[in-house]
Amino acid sequence: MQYNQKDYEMPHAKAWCPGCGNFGLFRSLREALAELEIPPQHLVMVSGIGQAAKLPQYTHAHMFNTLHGRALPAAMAIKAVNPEMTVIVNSGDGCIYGEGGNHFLAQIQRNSDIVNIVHNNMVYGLTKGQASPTSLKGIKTKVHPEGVFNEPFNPLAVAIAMGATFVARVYQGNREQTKNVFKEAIQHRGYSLVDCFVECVAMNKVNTTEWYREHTYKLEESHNIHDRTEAFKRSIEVDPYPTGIFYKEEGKPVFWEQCTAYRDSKEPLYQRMLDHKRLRELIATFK
Amino acid sequence: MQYNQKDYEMPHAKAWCPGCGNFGLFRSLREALAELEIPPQHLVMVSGIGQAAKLPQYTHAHMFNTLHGRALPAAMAIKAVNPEMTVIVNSGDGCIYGEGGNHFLAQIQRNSDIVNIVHNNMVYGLTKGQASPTSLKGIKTKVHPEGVFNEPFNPLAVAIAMGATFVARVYQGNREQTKNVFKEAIQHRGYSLVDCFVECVAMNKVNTTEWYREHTYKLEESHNIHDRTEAFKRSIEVDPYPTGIFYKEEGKPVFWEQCTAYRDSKEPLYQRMLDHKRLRELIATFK
Amino acid sequence: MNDISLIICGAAGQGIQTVEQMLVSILKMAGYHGFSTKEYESRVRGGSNSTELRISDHRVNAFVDRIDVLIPFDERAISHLKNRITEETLIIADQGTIQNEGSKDVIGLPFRLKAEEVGSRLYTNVVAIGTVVGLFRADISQGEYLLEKKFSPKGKDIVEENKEALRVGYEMGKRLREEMNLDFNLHPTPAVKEEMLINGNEAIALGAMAGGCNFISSYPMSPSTGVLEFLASHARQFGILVDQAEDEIAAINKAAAAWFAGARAIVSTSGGGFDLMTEGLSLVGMTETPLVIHLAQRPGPATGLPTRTAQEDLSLAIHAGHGEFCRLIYAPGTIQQAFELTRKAFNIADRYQIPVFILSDQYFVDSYYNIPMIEIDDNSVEYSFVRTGEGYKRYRLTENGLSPRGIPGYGDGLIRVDSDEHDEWGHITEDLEELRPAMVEKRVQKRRRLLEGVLELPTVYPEARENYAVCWGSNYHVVKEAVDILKNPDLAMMHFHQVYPLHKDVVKMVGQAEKVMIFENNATGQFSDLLSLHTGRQIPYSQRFLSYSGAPLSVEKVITALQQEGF
Amino acid sequence: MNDISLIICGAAGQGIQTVEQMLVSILKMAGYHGFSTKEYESRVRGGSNSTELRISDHRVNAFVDRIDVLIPFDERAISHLKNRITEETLIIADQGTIQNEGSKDVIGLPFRLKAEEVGSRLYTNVVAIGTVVGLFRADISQGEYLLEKKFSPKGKDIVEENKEALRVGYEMGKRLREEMNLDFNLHPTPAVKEEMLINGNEAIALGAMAGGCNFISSYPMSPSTGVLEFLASHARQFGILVDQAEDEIAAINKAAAAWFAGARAIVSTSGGGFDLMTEGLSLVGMTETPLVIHLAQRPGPATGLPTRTAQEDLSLAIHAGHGEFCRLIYAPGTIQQAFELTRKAFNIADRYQIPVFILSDQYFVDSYYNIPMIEIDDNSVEYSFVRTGEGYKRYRLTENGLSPRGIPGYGDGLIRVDSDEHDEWGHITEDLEELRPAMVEKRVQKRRRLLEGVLELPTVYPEARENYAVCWGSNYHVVKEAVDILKNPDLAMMHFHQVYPLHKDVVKMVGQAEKVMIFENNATGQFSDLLSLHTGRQIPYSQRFLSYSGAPLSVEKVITALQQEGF
Ligand SMILES: Cc1ncc(C[n+]2csc(CCOP(=O)(O)OP(=O)(O)O)c2C)c(N)n1
Ligand SMILES: Cc1ncc(C[n+]2csc(CCOP(=O)(O)OP(=O)(O)O)c2C)c(N)n1
Ligand code: SF4
Ligand code: SF4
Ligand SMILES: [Mg+2]
Ligand SMILES: [Mg+2]
Repeated sequence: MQYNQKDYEMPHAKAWCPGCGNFGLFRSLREALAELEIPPQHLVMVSGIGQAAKLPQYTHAHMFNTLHGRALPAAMAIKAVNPEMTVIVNSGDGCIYGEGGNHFLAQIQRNSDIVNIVHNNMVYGLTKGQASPTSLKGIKTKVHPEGVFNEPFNPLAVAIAMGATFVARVYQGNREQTKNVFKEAIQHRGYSLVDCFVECVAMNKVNTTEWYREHTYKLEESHNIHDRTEAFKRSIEVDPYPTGIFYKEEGKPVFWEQCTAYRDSKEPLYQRMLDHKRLRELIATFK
Repeated sequence: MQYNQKDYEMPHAKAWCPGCGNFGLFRSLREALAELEIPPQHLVMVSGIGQAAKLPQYTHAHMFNTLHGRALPAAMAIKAVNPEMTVIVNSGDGCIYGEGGNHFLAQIQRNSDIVNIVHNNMVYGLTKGQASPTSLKGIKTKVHPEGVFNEPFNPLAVAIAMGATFVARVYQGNREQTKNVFKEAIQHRGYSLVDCFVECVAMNKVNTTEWYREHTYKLEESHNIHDRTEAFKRSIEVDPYPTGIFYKEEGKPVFWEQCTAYRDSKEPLYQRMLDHKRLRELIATFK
Repeated sequence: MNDISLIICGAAGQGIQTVEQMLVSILKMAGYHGFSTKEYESRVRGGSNSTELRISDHRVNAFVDRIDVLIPFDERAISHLKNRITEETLIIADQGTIQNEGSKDVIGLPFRLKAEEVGSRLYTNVVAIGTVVGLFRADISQGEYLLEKKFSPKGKDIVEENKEALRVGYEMGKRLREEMNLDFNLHPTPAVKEEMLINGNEAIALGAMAGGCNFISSYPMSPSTGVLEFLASHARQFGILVDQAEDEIAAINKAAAAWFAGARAIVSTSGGGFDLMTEGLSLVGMTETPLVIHLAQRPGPATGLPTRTAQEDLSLAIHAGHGEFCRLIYAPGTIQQAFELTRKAFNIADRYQIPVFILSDQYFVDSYYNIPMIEIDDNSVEYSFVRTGEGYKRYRLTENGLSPRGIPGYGDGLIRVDSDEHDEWGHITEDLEELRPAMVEKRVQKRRRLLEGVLELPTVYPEARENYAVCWGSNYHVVKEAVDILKNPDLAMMHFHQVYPLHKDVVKMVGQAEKVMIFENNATGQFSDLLSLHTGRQIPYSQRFLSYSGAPLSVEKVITALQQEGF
Repeated sequence: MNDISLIICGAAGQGIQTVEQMLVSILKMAGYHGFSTKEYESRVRGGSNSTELRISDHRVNAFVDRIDVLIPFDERAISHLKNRITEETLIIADQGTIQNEGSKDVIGLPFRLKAEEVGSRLYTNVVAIGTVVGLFRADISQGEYLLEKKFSPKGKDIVEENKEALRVGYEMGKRLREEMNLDFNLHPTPAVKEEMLINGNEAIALGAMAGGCNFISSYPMSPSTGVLEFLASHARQFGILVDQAEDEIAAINKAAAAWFAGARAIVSTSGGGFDLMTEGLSLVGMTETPLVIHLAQRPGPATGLPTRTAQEDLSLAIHAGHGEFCRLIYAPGTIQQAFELTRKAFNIADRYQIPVFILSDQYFVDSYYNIPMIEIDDNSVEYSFVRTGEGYKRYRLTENGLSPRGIPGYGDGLIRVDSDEHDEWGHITEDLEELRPAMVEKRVQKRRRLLEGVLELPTVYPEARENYAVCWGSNYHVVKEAVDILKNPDLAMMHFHQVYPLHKDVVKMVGQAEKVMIFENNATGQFSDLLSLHTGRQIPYSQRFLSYSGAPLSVEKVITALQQEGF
């Protein structure tokens, strides 16, 4: 079946500010989905809480809008229980790298076969402008009137250090690159991290469209996406920030297929019924 | 004043198993403390919960034995509130990298001036042998009867990726190296991570003394501890695992000194009294 | 009319908050009593938000459904408020923004046109502010002063144009008042000018400072973030250590450790964030570490309605954290209580080595009104820690159950604190026969033995009577105003600002009442249950007025409920 | 004596557990009713741990203080149990290990010597096992069979030496019995051999499997880990997806999402871990996602006594999670109940789309006894999800308040689930006037409207009488045995296996009682409060027997308490 990006859009009005970078990101994602012809009935959109996390609300697909920070464990479980689904997590930098930091680490260790698009606007948008883990040093907020001084979180470097199998960064304003990286991420088997720079026009007056244009550049074609140390080196480059796919490892087994539950059957769990005979046999061993 | 390692030991019997690697680690730590002549009254030992986390119980010093996974936030606050104290965190691999993973990330971002010794026995000791984040693939446990398949957590690589300022690994059986690295960590200003291989003789039958001896070697003298990419490269080396100081960055400001509260005074908070006059002035602005 | 309810409604991002802040300030300086409260959606731009301003010649501090004057900033405002707009509502809108403008219902005034004439459409809001000031014939000079303060960094011209816009609006307002013959007969009270204008969040934060608070670690979460931001903005002058924590778990563990190390710490959070803190709360209980917790309620479960109001987390606050230990919960009903109880919370937490809660809600923290200037005396902070000597035992078993609390580095003692069950030195123990029961009793009996002197009685207003409209926390003024209006000689309000544990005399007070009706913003009657359990007087569902829409309870709803039940 | 309490006590690592497991199994296969329960320290080696074995010719399933026979593995065992050792206690120790051996109190037998003679000191425990079997003149063949099963991987010689050690011990035991003229007059019941021997953990895990459980995500925590490990060990045969989660927060969020995606999930945890799950619980409440939670209690607060027992988290389980929603809490009192209620929990969770708790404790999960074989029928799992069509609304407002639940991929509908307040489609809403109240009522009223048919009455034993010894959860057998022993014609037990919400007829049952006395393992009387609130009958502290030492309540303590209060 042929799909159009509109097939993935809900009719509801979006609660984002005019000019918000999330619009562009969403558009690229819909295009990627359409080009990959993923039926909405096979697509589960998962998110935490934040402005970014509203995206599944607007996506015509299954949706599990969880708690702030908790999108990844939910997504992992959904994929593990129902592996026929394409599972995509959209949430903010605060949600995934802040509140949800421990799950970020755990998902990489598991290599869950899910896509994780992080709307990195370097700020807490929904709660009105506090610093996020990726906020740059010196930025002033109401909680940091003298400026942020924590070392900014570097998601790419951490993911590469943890052994992630697909690590990319894009800026949503580069629509073609964004769409293509999303497509590759969806097609990749394993945990795919796409850190996506987006503007928060309302709360972040530093990292604007101009800023992103000026402070990013595309990784050269020649960049070897299979060299982990090289990928690490590129990931710690700042200002300008490279975009594109930094690292990719194919063929590493994914979480669900390694689970004992799939040793003898590949059926989603809801299609299986309890084997009462076996259970009676097990009970009998307690004699 | 001269100190002996015994000055840091409480009279209580230790609840560790005979042969447990924690004994050797503890001994090296006491020696390091004695050589640095740190008065017990200026030493705060912090831990979470686990076998490793019992260490502060046995240390003659101030102690805050917190919850499983929560040693780091506690330690950060103690140092920030009372910067005259030397603050050392001893806890297990499960405690720091598992339950406490998000705090591990956050402490590195803050560069809190604390020492973090992780007793890495690659297992959950106290709860009797489940896999920890650092457990090697293939190890069988009651929860993983077919073997662990998660990618082992690589604390050094993650710390280096996050911009940590002191990153080291030791094996407790190398007593001299262990003591010396502990000393350097304590003297380092900033967050010092020392991942310390220890045996769990009761629960981990794979990573034994022999295993550690065979699967570790010391980083060459020539290793450049100031080259981050090089440090990363060495940190992802496995089998044999290098030991020693991987990376060090001097001069980076530490958390407490960057806090606004210390802009005009360096006194510990408990020594300061509320300025009532100022508060009245502030209240007056609400008129 | 000497009590006007004026509502400004528009989309997020249209500057409603600036209008609110300037108007309440101008009207206060004109000698009018004022109250304002806002309701808003969980978004940064768009949608429909509104602010209710009450302007009166006597104190008014409660939300009413009634709208006397409505200033809609867009078409949607009308449908957003349709259930509250009546025949009597005067609607004043910028010409051209509202469809049925021109009908007798909506008066169009050229806000934007005039703004453009003055220099830019950016002044539209200022024209509107001027109009309201003109409607009340209030003194305009405070407005000019505020504009000057706000815009002087942008240059003299901007300041002047703003002032001009204000004046233009003022004239329009005055003219309208005359044309329509509006009877806004407010008599200014000069003393009001000497009062302070403050909201719940600010009162809590100031109270914390007066209680010696010098540490806050919290994670942003509506509606609790204001306390974090307020303390952060005064961190330098008051030496407050501020950490925006990586999550709520870290926040409470940092705060607990901060007390251990000698600070006076608070955490500020809301339901979901508080859930994550509950293991840390249990740690505080076990280690007998002081702590102050600001729990600002919003409707749940889960993400619920993040920017709305509720009183759904009382039972949670009482029972959160595994195991058993003592805690104290304040739920301030007035701004003064918010200040005073938060201050006290620090001293009690320190003295009794327990967690003390300030249980507020979105309606409470976001509401402003004028109160007489808060005064603090030089003993507002009571420090309870001791200098330790050698042989110090952190958990010494004493007569009164309190063990003097030391600080690392202050004296020669070693401060040893353990989350496991422990002996007097803080060393882990498995002695089930003596130590465990003794330590359990030490922790649990603080409630019975120690808090007795600290527990407070509810406020009875205007005096003890036969029947009671009972409420707690933020419903104070709503119920009080209803009681005032009803003027029923048998009816009084009973308001609980200290909701847990309850004072023993409450048994008698409630027991003796002829009829009671409890007002709460939740669906199960959490306080009703608590009161039933404590007093032995079962309060059936018919005597519980439960509101759980996410909107604040209104004076009108309380009146109707009381009348229907024959009060 | 036809009911013997035998205790084995030694350090962790000395193999007490192997002795326990072999002995109960051998004695059961000899036709004796058995019970065993252990108490242990939070360490892997050393310290003092003990196992109580009761061997009887009738069913005995409760902890008693009395020690008839003590087998101390080291000197410390004696002081560890000093308060329970009496004149009557027969102490049998390995020769040379206990100081005051030789005195009439301690009988030394050459366990180790004999073991060495047989081949190695490693057989010492087997000699001791044999001795006990000999003491009871039980059939030794089951012991031989077990040794064979256990050691055959190590070779024939080892098996034979073990068997020889067992026989040597057996002879010593028999001889001792004759020499001392012990009257252990147990009449074996052949039917016992056909029964199963099972502990609380296993019963819960098997119950989960019978309820169709095919997903568990949990983080290790004593005493709850057994369920995780049991399910993991049968993951392959039963297609159970097992994830040892990174923390408890992840565990519950994974389990909730697993139900969403079509699994039947459980989490198993204890107090501190459960605290961390409470925000996820609230998510489950909001999204109306089914969930089964095994909460195994241990003494708190904080780390407390990690390996001990308590009933301190009932109030927490009732009130945990911010906001308001419906839940159901089972607290099994017997092994049979543990199995059956856990099975049922899955079906009820699925049907009513609510969280269902199994509230156990360390004493319960670690206690073994024999019960008739559990039977399951082919309808043990009731699946309640539906195939969806286009236009499917996850939160359709229906007559009975339940919205049919779909699964992604099963049918054409889209399953849209939101933690924010939502409309029927699951889309976020800020409609405070209609949708919010409707959705709140939908969630809260499940308790009133739906659970009515599901709620169960407490067990009254032996029959309705004037006075009641009331208990809940793991105290079933302890109180029952006390009632049996007291033989007071006015006294019965009332045991609650379903503690929340309470059945409406409980009001009458408790109201009509002449006297009640409640037994709980906590310091505040959490269930007493619950019962007071529910029934309107205030249960004063004098009628609450509260035990909070961390040790299980004993039959003797219950008897003494009842006698003292004149029951
Ligand atoms: C447990 C919890 N803590 C805090 C919040 C409040 N909260 C909601 S969204 C958010 C931050 C959003 O930032 P980010 O994830 O970067 O998303 P953005 O809005 O910037 O897209 C916070 C702190 C919450 N909902 N739950
Ligand atoms: C919130 C919480 N979850 C789980 C536990 C149980 N627990 C105690 S120690 C421990 C693991 C210990 O492993 P590690 O940190 O590696 O320390 P080790 O014992 O190996 O030294 C666990 C899971 C707990 N105490 N609290
Ligand atoms: S606040 Fe920022 S992130 Fe949120 S919608 Fe507006 S621009 Fe986008
Ligand atoms: S279980 Fe392992 S970590 Fe714990 S004390 Fe024994 S050897 Fe050490
Ligand atoms: Mg963001
Ligand atoms: Mg470990």
